[in-house]
Amino acid sequence: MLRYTLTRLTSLILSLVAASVVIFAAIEVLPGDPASVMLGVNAQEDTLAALRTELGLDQAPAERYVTWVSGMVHGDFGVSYTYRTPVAQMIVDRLQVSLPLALYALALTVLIAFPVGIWAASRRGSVADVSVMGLTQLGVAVPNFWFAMLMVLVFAINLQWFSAGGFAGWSEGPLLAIKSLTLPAIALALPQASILARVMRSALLDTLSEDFIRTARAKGLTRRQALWRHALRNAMIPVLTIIGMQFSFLLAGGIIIENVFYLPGLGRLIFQAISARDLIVVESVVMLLVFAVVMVNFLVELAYAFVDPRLRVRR
Amino acid sequence: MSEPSLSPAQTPSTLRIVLRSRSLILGLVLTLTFVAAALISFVWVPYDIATLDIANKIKGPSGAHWLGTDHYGRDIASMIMQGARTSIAVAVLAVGIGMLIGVPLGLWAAARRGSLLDEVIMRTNDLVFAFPSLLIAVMITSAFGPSATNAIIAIGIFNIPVFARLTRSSALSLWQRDYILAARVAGKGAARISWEHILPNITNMMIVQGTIQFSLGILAEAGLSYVGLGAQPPTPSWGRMLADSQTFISFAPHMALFPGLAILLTVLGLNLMGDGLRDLFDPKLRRGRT
Amino acid sequence: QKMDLTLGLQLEPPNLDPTSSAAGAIDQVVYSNIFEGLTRFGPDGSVNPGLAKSWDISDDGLTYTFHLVEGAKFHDGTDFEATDVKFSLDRARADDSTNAQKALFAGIASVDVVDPATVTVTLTSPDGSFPFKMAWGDAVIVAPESIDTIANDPIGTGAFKFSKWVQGDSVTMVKNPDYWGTPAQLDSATIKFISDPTAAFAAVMAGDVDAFGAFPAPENLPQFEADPRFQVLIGSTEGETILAMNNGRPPFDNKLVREAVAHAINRPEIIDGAMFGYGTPIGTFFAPHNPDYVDLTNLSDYDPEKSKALLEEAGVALPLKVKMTLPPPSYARRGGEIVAAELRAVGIEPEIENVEWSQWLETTFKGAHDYDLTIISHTEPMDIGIYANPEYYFQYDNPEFQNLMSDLTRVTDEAERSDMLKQAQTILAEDYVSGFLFQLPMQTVANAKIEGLWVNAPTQAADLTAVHWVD
Amino acid sequence: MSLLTIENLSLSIHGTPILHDVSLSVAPGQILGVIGESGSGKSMTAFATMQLLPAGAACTGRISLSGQDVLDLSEAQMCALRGNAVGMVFQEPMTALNPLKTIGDQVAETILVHERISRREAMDRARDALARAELPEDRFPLTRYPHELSGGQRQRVVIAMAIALRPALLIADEPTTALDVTTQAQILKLLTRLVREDGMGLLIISHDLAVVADMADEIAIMQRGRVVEHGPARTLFQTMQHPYSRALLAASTHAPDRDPVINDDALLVVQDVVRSYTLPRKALFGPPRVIHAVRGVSFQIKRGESLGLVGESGCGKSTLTRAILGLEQVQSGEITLGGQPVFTGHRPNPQVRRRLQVVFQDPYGSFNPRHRVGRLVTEPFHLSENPPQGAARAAAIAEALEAVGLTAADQHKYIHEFSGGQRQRIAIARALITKPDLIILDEAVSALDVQVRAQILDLLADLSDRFGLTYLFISHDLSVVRSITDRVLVMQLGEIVEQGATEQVLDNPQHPYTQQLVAAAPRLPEDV
Ligand SMILES: Nc1ncnc2c1ncn2[C@@H]1O[C@H](COP(=O)(O)OP(=O)(O)OP(=O)(O)O)[C@@H](O)[C@H]1O
Ligand SMILES: Nc1ncnc2c1ncn2[C@@H]1O[C@H](COP(=O)(O)OP(=O)(O)OP(=O)(O)O)[C@@H](O)[C@H]1O
Ligand SMILES: [Mg+2]
Ligand SMILES: [Mg+2]
Repeated sequence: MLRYTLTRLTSLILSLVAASVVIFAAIEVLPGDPASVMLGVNAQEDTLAALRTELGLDQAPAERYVTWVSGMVHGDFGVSYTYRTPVAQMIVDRLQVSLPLALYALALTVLIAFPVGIWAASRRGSVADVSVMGLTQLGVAVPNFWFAMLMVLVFAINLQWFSAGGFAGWSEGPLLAIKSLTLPAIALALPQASILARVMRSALLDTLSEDFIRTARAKGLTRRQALWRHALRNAMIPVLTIIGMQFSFLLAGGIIIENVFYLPGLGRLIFQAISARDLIVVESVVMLLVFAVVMVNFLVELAYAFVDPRLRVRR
Repeated sequence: MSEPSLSPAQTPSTLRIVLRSRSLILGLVLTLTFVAAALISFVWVPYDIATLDIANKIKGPSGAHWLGTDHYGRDIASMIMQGARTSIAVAVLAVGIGMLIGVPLGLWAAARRGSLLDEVIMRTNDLVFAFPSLLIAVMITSAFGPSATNAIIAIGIFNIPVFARLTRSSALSLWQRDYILAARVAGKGAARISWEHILPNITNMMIVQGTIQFSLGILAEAGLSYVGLGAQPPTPSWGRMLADSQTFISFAPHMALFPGLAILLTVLGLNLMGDGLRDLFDPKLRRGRT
Repeated sequence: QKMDLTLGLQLEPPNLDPTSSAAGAIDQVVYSNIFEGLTRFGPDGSVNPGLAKSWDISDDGLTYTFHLVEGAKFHDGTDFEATDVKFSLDRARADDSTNAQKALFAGIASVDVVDPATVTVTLTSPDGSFPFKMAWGDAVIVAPESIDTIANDPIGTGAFKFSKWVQGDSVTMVKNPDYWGTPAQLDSATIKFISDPTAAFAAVMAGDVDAFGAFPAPENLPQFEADPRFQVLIGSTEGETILAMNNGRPPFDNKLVREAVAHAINRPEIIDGAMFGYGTPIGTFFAPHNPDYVDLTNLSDYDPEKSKALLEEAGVALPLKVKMTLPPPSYARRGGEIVAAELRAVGIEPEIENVEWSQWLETTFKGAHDYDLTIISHTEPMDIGIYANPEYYFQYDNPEFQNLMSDLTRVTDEAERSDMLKQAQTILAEDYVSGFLFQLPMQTVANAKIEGLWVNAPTQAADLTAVHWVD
Repeated sequence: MSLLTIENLSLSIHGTPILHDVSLSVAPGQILGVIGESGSGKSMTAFATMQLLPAGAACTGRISLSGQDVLDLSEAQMCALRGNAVGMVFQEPMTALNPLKTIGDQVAETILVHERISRREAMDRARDALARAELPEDRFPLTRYPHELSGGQRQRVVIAMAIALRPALLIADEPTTALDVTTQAQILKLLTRLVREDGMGLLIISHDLAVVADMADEIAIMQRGRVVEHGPARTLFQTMQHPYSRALLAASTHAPDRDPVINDDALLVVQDVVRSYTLPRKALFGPPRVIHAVRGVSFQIKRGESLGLVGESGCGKSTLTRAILGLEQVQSGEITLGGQPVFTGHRPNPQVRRRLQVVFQDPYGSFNPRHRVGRLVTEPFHLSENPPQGAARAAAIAEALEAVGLTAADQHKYIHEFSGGQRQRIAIARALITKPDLIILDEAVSALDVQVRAQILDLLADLSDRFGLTYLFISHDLSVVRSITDRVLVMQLGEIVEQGATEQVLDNPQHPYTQQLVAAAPRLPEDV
């Protein structure tokens, strides 16, 4: 188990290094000068030069890359060009919205998908199965921002059950914060839950047709017992893979939903940062997201080993 | 080792299987409807959408305008027809990029399984996967200017690893087959075997995956256009129609409803078709055929 | 009685230091509320005393003596004194200053502290508009004690004290109990940033914000007007919205082509389609509410036939392919689509390119001025002088106009000034330098029980000092 | 009193009749062997007894288990019966166990499902059951996972599960088909022992007459859903009436007539061949793992000879084949065909390879399903310098197809239109088309039913007589090797441990491994 973890960890670090190079190079080619964005239309050339020096933009790219990476390793993500605050602090602030939102949406996804998927698989071919799977087809096909728009129209503007968006901050009490994340989380979760429910169902059906299920039935287990005790855990590998991918998607994919609900999350931060050419923020946030994706994959792989003894290295 | 003793009469014909699969039919009907709408729009649309008719703006559905008009007085039905063109073109090209690059890479990696090349291809793929796709699409399009072409490239890049991975894994299992060994005994090289034996046997799977990526492409294009990074005006696009309609939703919901439904139904159609095709190609359901 | 208010604004400031960044969003939050200058703009655009309760001008017009208010304190408790004025002005005009409007201070020769309540400013040449310049948000008075943290913890002398900033969401300020002047009527005010127009609409409708300044979606205003819960305030800004043409390169170096464009434009249709009827048509680069404004719209009335004839006369090949670069604001994006359709009707084929602000600045406004057409609103007050700069992105180089403008700074006689301004307006209109579209309106949506909001926007500010609730 | 009585059982799935009037019975302590070709309905009979039929199945008739009529029982009652009164063992040990649970848990589950006892007690009893199935705890702790066991050991776990509650009846559906002969013999012995010890009834299913001939008391032979022959094992072979049973018996013991002409010159010479595989490291800095698949093998095949190669799974037979075919380079040693090396430099030698052909085991996997037969059989022409074109090509195809008993018209069909036996003929046709000197047959008949196998063996014998072909015949089935080869090599762990004339080696094995192999091979009674 330790070896397995170490091997995975090494490849994780390699991916991160490769990713940092790619990100830095990609950002380098972004046209636009952060200094002129900050100073606006009437700025004079010497003012711009002064600001560029202040921001360290006059150094060579390689130099800036090294500064950036070594800073990050020490937890220093630099200072935002436009906000003039430490990027790390900004990320921490934004994560207080994006992370709970992603987790909330993921929890909803799992809470919807597992029962639905299991229920449909256990009633394969029945009217219930067909209609639930039809609904999930719709769920997969609906563009989440459109769904979000419709929800705002109904629940915020017409019914006024929820606020139309915004995030008051956790200091106003967790209940209020959770309430303001509810509509966005639903908008994010619905398509994901549909996908996961379908994966759950087909993974379960696959395992239900395996030989060992027949063995279990021959032991005297009922259909239901065989499903819960034998099929479910075996179906977890594809399901875990999808959950891992979904979490990364939810963390970064909130970008549009955060705009619809004007939530101050990472997605919106990066959007603003791109348009303001706040390169250091873009770099760091993308790096962070890549880090999150890689970490989640790492955890998912550890989870595989947890689920599946075959992946643990033989003693 | 059971022998499929199906006589020709018992072997269900492709057509009958297609007809039996409800999801395939529904999917085909929906998809073809939108493809047809896109094609017809080349020769005819109810109203010319290049000329604005501000005086008639934001009218609900009526006899003259079946789906109403938008904030410039353009006919929404015509916009949806021409928007289908954009969506389909972007998705087709993006999937095309993914397939044209991804499939050969996957075949190559599989043929040189375990080699450095295989490792490099697969690691690069993992790296692309590690990037949040929408975000990178946003970066690419805002870096190089928003346009349909850049949207195609941005979506296409993320299709490459999808196809490369799928190709590699299915090709790897095919490489274990005896008929590949037979071809090697016959002296055929890896490239030739990939072309002659592997590629034809993974086309079904590629078609299914292509359908799914196609629908994802349409959603991605809508998302990008929604944030203003897809096709540029005056080229109509469903995503931008939704973005434009946003502020009108409270008093002219038809402006948001119809383009949203267009996306929903097209994606639904493609997904149903993908599912149907998967069933059609599934050897478990159809013995005697691959 | 409610004592707090949530105001929605579209743009979040990148930081809260109005003296070193161009972003108008900074002024919107802090101007007058937190920071004050020697003078200040009134709601009607007039220049009123601020931290200087009065000033004297020497006869040669070169020396201004400002008499400062007494008892004013910064929010950190330090006193406001003449040294702070000297510090602020010297800082803004220093060589390494990053002040975005450095030109405002270019005429200053020296700043001298006479006593704690008196400052003299010596100019290099007479400038009648110096008090006007000192009213800008970029010229507010800051204190040396708090300058290092100003970007995130602004310390000013205003009626509100900065309280907290939830980045990406809102800025909160509370009443300054020690304010030297008329105290604020609210106990606290929160400014929430909602960039998306739909979200803005939803937020107002759902009551998440009590008022929204410069409401971005004019199409929603009728709904608010029809709803007794809300009031809609329509005012005007200093923003002349124009279709800028690149006079420096073909085809728009040809006046006939520019004239053709001018006649192809249907202003009422643009105002209706892009602004849903809000906005005043303009025929030249001047604010219609200004007493010196001349209505020259008839010079460029909508006449597509004439437009076609002019294009033929100009001898350009049709369809004439040009590039139209559009920055993010919806007046530009929507106006652009309509203008493009109108131009297409006369044979000009604009290819639309939507760009971010940064790109617009980079490619259109600066450097190579690589653009043919663009739509933009110039919101600085009294800025007709930009046409005198041949380097400006219009690439308009007319010595006659340039002389007129340089003469203008020397003339102090009001009637003569007025004549010269009218003459300048006419030159621009007759040269068809730009397509002149409309004056950008100021639309504020608010709860019907709120009073004291600014109707017009003579500068970018959301001055909340007089805002209060009524029953 | 009979333990299991099946009377006039008929079964249809979605309206397609599968079983017709099947009647069988098993008494306590009795072993009933059910034999039949693939698809004859053996498994369906077993599943009907357990009521574990696929969806859409409908039964008529009577199945009485310990006096209860199974067809009348509710699903809940059936659950109480399964695993308790009747246990079942399946064919595929590799997949019959849940990979995620320890073997102890899986065995204990049988007990826990039926009895209200603590987990500890259940574990104790699982330990006993595993010990009875010859998996003592000191060597096979209960905490092992299935992937940590070999196929034979897994099959023991499945048996332990089935007998944990000492059921009155055990059903074993081809329990040894996936196993090596030696392992097969052990499992069969174990089952026999358990039946004798507990007085349990056993219904054992197999497609191989010889497998059950030894152990069964009664034998039933099934064909197309019917029991065509039924009787005591001791006398059945003499008294068989039904033509199908007689044909089956004949095919099982069939030895083709051969008349080989063996020249003296060595066609293929394999000299000290070594081939090992380096597996990827498990850990980043761990040592690379090496598998020595073939370690120093030398032998010769004379022209016209048929040489057998036998050995257990994984002993290196296929690896050797690949080396001979020039598909992989060997680490050391040399392989020459007619004096020329198969590998020159680092590339296979096309001149040599053209003279070699191969037929694989799986008739379903050896053809690209997308090509027509004509294209499939001409694939070996790829190596020819001037392959026949047009009419010559058509003639070559026709000749090859006709040589294996098909018609020229078959070249326009797709492979899925052929049965397994026909496919194997096509595979042989493909091997013949270039008129090679040597054909390697890697388990070429192992996947076929006995009757088809007999036909193919006849065909091979006939072809070698007609064309003077040389065969390298790889098989794990000693009876087949005996019938078709002149000489045999016995391979163990990558080495040739014994070689000699086939009769001599198989009748009088010298090496202990060969002896073990011969002893384990199932045999029909001498007197048939
Ligand atoms: N799920 C199913 N649906 C329809 N037909 C089936 C199904 N399973 C088996 N059959 C058919 O039932 C018949 C008998 O199958 P069965 O599995 O009993 O054969 P068998 O004698 O056990 O063969 P084998 O030796 O290959 O295991 C075959 O013709 C098979 O095609
Ligand atoms: N490509 C490979 N990489 C690593 N190990 C291999 C490879 N091919 C074969 N081996 C190993 O070499 C040994 C011999 O394998 P081989 O396939 O030759 O056995 P075999 O005698 O043909 O067995 P079977 O009867 O099951 O076909 C086995 O332990 C196998 O795991
Ligand atoms: Mg069977
Ligand atoms: Mg083998």
